Amino acid sequence: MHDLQAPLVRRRRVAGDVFVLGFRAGPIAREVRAGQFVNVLLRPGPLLRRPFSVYRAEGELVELVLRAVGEGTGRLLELRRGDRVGLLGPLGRGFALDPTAGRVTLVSGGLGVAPMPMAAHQARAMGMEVCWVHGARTAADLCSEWEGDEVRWATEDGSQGVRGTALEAVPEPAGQVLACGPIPMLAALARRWPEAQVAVETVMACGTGVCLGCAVPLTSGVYTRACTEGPVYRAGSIDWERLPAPTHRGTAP
Amino acid sequence: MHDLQAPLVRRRRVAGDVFVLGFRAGPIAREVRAGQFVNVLLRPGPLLRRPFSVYRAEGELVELVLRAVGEGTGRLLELRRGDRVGLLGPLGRGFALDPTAGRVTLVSGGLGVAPMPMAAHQARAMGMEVCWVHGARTAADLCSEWEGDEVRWATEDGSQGVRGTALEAVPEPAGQVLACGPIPMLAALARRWPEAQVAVETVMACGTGVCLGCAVPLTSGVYTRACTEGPVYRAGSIDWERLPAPTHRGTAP
Amino acid sequence: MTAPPGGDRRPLGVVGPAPDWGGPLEVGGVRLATPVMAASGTFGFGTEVPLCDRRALGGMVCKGIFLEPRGGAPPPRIVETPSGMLNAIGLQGPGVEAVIRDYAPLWATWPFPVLVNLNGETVEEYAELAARLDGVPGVSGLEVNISCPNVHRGGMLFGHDPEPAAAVTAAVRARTRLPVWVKLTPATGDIAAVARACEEAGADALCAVNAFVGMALDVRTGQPRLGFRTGGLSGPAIRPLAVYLAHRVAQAVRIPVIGIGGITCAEDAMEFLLAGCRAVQVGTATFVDPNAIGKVVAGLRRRLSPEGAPPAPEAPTGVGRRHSPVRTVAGDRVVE
Amino acid sequence: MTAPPGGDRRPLGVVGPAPDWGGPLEVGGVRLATPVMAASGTFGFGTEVPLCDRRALGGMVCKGIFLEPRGGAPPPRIVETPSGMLNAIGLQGPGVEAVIRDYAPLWATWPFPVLVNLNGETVEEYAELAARLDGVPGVSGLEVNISCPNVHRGGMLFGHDPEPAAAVTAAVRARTRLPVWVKLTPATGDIAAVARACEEAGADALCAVNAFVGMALDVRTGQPRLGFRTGGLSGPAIRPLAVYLAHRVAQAVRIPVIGIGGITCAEDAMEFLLAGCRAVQVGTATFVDPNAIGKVVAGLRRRLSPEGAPPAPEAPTGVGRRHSPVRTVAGDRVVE
Ligand SMILES: Cc1cc2nc3c(=O)[nH]c(=O)nc-3n(C[C@H](O)[C@H](O)[C@H](O)COP(=O)(O)OP(=O)(O)OC[C@H]3O[C@@H](n4cnc5c(N)ncnc54)[C@H](O)[C@@H]3O)c2cc1C
Ligand SMILES: Cc1cc2nc3c(=O)[nH]c(=O)nc-3n(C[C@H](O)[C@H](O)[C@H](O)COP(=O)(O)OP(=O)(O)OC[C@H]3O[C@@H](n4cnc5c(N)ncnc54)[C@H](O)[C@@H]3O)c2cc1C
Ligand SMILES: Cc1cc2nc3c(=O)[nH]c(=O)nc-3n(C[C@H](O)[C@H](O)[C@H](O)COP(=O)(O)O)c2cc1C
Ligand SMILES: Cc1cc2nc3c(=O)[nH]c(=O)nc-3n(C[C@H](O)[C@H](O)[C@H](O)COP(=O)(O)O)c2cc1C
Ligand code: FES
Ligand code: FES
Repeated sequence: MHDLQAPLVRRRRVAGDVFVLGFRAGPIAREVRAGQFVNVLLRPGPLLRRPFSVYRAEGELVELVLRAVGEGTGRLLELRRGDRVGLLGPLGRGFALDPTAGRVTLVSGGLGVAPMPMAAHQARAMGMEVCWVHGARTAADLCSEWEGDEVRWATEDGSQGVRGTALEAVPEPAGQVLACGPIPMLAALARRWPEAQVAVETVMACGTGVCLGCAVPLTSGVYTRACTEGPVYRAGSIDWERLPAPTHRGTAP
Repeated sequence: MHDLQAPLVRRRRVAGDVFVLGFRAGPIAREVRAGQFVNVLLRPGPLLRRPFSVYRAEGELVELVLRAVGEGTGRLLELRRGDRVGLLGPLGRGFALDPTAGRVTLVSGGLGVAPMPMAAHQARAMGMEVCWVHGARTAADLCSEWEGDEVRWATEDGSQGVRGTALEAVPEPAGQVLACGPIPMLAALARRWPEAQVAVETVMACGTGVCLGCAVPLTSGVYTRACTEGPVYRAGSIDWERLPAPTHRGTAP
Repeated sequence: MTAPPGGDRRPLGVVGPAPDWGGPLEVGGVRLATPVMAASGTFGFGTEVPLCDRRALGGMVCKGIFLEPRGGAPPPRIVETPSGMLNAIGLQGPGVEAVIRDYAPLWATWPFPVLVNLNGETVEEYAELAARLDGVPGVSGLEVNISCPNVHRGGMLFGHDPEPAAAVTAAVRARTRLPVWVKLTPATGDIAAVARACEEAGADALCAVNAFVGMALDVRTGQPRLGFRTGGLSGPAIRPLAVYLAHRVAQAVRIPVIGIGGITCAEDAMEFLLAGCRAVQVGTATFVDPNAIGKVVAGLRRRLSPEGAPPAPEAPTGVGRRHSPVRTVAGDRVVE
Repeated sequence: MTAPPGGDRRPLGVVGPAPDWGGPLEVGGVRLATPVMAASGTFGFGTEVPLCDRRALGGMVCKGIFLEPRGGAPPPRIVETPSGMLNAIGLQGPGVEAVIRDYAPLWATWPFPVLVNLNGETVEEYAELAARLDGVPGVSGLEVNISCPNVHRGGMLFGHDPEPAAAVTAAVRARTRLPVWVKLTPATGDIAAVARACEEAGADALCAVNAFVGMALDVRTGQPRLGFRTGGLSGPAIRPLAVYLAHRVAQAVRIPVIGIGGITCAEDAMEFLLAGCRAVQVGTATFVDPNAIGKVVAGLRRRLSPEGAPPAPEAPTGVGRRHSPVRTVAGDRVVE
């Protein structure tokens, strides 16, 4: 784990209002695995850090993908090249790829794309065949970047690919399933593929296992920490009824 | 009075760590008089606005002069061209020039230079002869810009001009005396020239006369509001013993 | 053992639906143009605040006054703190006679109601103030301040416990026909009990809350940074505490509650309204943005108007109609 | 009428001189390596916080425990607020047996003392916990939490009034030879009276303060944003309130006071020390910067070291030697 002051070095748009930010943070870039995250400190900015999955790690660069939904994300998208943020990471337990499965299907809804490029990359490096199924509200919201041997799209309005959620576009046999996206999508996915690995979001304070703020309820009745035991879980292990979606209090809808 | 979003358009250094920032704020630039101030809102930034004298007003530009002493001033000096701040002003009652005096002496200690260029400019426009006496700790801290018919310097270490405070460098007869600077200097000046006009600093919340936070104790026993009845006072009217210097809680010494 | 703060530890009742806001509303005997008022001490006597959209003002509470003029506390009077400020003004101001002579006639011509914030060192002083203001044109109501942290005698002393709070309320009630609002202090072990006592003593509405007592030290001198040593903390920092206390009060009484504390934008105001308040007051935010109230009201209009309101989510309690705002409009957050 | 919060309205006594800090210090029966400790609930059981300079740690208070393991409160458990956060963790944790078995042996090998934060629903539960921990190697003291805002029974209930606070303290005192510290809640009408009661009941030190009760509502659903509905407010937002309360307590008792609330940098810590505290605890800041304590201590060292200290300004009370820090070192402010 590292706590670095990382300068913004690049930025590009990958969907309507979704941007990728690349920060120079070599030690994190070299260690991070798919599904892990960093906790970002903004100064001036809100009190707490903001957690983000690592989208890509290339050489010295750690890339994040986001849209502005509140104060922290808004400030991140206002950064200019050279501006520094605090990056604490890599944090959490990422995806555990199973090369014996031969094939992996990545299922992402909306900003759930975040951990997928690294997952695709790692899976292919292990010799797995990668199919990426990505869903969004409409064509303009689909991420323009993808990786893998095959990609499928789904849009709620049918403007590109299958009409519906990413779930409905998953080809069978799916092989190993890794997923990230809105909680209702993940809960539905858990019913169909309880063995899938899902990356979930909870509000976090520390990101390092100390505060117990990031409780994820399991069907076994206990809470675990999304930042430490998670954010990746076996889909069937989560008590989805009791896992609230994080709420925003920013200026975005 | 105007409340504007004003972009930073220029910036220059005028002494060791002292900078002049120029913001585009035409309506304020056109109205402001020497000794008046603006209350500056920084977002993101601290809750309250920060008061600053107007250093110069040229065309559409309002210039402020400052050094970083805490969070607000620190952030102001980090602004880049095009960044906007909220400017509320012009506020307060400025200097009242008396052209019948014929001659005006501007006495400034340290950042007390702030209201002087406008005062010099106005006095000369009224046909007065202007002598500016400026003191600082050492030569490097003296403001490199001055205006008027005559300038005299004073430094505590004698590195430039008279050794001592600006007070010790004032030539007699001084004519009308306008002063701005540290409270001890102004208190001493009040003993010598009770009729002098001095611009004082107090902590402020609103800057517009509502909160009563900027109390300046007068010898008559009442408090007045620095933001409304001040910040310019007759030197002899202030109860200097009971006027505390604003304290900082920033990161600067 | 008195009751615990906020009453008992049973889970709080569900929060209320947001109010219907179609036009002027009647709150505690006062007709407000909008549910957003200016808080005492942050709007002077109504003549000072520049650039404020006065059509947005639901009403105004003037700076706290005593019977006699007061000089106030020694400077420094203001210290900024993280997302907040400490103030110790010490209720500087003209006495009641000057208010009646200089301001009330003006107020009588204004389109929004003005309440006078009453302060005293004894119950009798409050009562006397009430009597003097009774029937004065321009005065639409009284806000009894039993919660000022910045005076040595009286003030907050009356607000800590139910009995003295009720005594002040009853004494004021007995001497005026004007609506009587009582402004509560957070500095009590049981704000619900104080609230109930004021209600029983005849208050028409309760205002929750005044500033919280705090202190800041100058580490260079080792001395307090305020001339009065301690001060009242206000601003966004206290909002979560104020929402909780206002909600406790709203649950404890039947009379309307006016929520106060750290409101800077429509979303902040909505929290108090959903917590059970009928109206809110904006204080510190006005120092930062003279038109803070204008912006809060504009934001509320967008939220509470039929077009702004989303398909109402299911109201878990089913109490009344629910205006759940969904469109959070960027740009109406003025400070923080 | 109970005494007003913070005792009476007489002006506060002058604040104290900053402590001499040459080396390890003895506070309430515990030998601290530095005056800066980790606050309960913000440092887990001492094994979780990465990247923290452990040589800086004066000591640590572990997460609050009960006799039995507890599941904690339903999510969401955290809400950010202006310069603060609300938490409602609900004292999730292993019971005392697991602590004795899994952590105490580790603690025994550490260079800094560990105190256990005790919680109970009845006086007897606190006493039983104390008895179980008495003599356990690795446990250097007990911090009796009569101030947790996030449990339905017990917790803060005991902290509101002098009598129950004293009862818990006396019961714990009777069952252990370990140093007993009592952690006070701000949610009381008279913190000085509670403090005195705990001192008389045998406390070795007092910790002031725990989090303040607050609430935040989701304006989209109209419901509380925390699963427990209310939570404890911590972080820089509460610092001015905590400094005031810690100062009140320090004035009321002779035993040492440990200041807690919103500390993020050396200057913040100095405020509590000057207010009369012998040591401080850092909580929320550790979430933001895992090495917050390391930075606070580094800053204090610069301030309190002979080279860092300025010519001492005149001490108005003349009580003891005065270390008035003047050099405010840029860069040691970690959060806000
Ligand atoms: C492990 C993890 C990985 C994430 N990866 C990504 C990513 O790759 N891309 C992306 O855009 N977002 C990601 N998020 C969500 C992201 O953290 C939030 O969008 C962000 O914190 C919002 O901050 P804000 O200040 O803009 O919003 P505000 O609403 O102002 O934030 C207020 C508070 O709520 C918290 N919060 C709000 N929304 C969320 C959320 N969805 N999840 C967690 N906390 C939230 C904030 O952290 C903050 O504490 C991830 C969250 C987690 C937990
Ligand atoms: C009428 C007036 C005119 C001023 N003109 C100038 C000027 O031209 N150039 C300049 O450099 N400074 C000027 N000042 C002082 C300037 O306002 C402060 O330096 C500034 O507010 C410090 O903010 P900060 O966040 O950097 O410091 P911090 O110490 O972090 O500020 C904390 C709080 O203290 C207040 N404060 C701190 N120092 C002062 C001070 N000296 N006066 C008033 N409030 C203070 C801040 O406004 C804020 O509320 C003027 C002050 C007043 C009242
Ligand atoms: C400078 C200042 C002066 C105040 N004066 C009064 C007063 O005279 N009477 C009163 O009842 N409240 C007074 N208050 C308290 C406010 O009315 C309000 O209750 C408090 O500031 C919390 O609201 P806010 O966070 O929106 O400011 C004052 C507050 C401030 C900041
Ligand atoms: C997430 C969290 C958990 C906490 N858990 C405990 C606890 O178990 N026992 C306790 O006495 N205090 C607990 N506290 C309170 C802190 O120890 C501290 O008193 C409070 O947070 C104020 O300090 P701060 O502002 O530095 O955080 C907790 C605080 C937080 C933020
Ligand atoms: S975020 Fe603190 S324990 Fe997970
Ligand atoms: S700063 Fe508010 S009255 Fe002067």
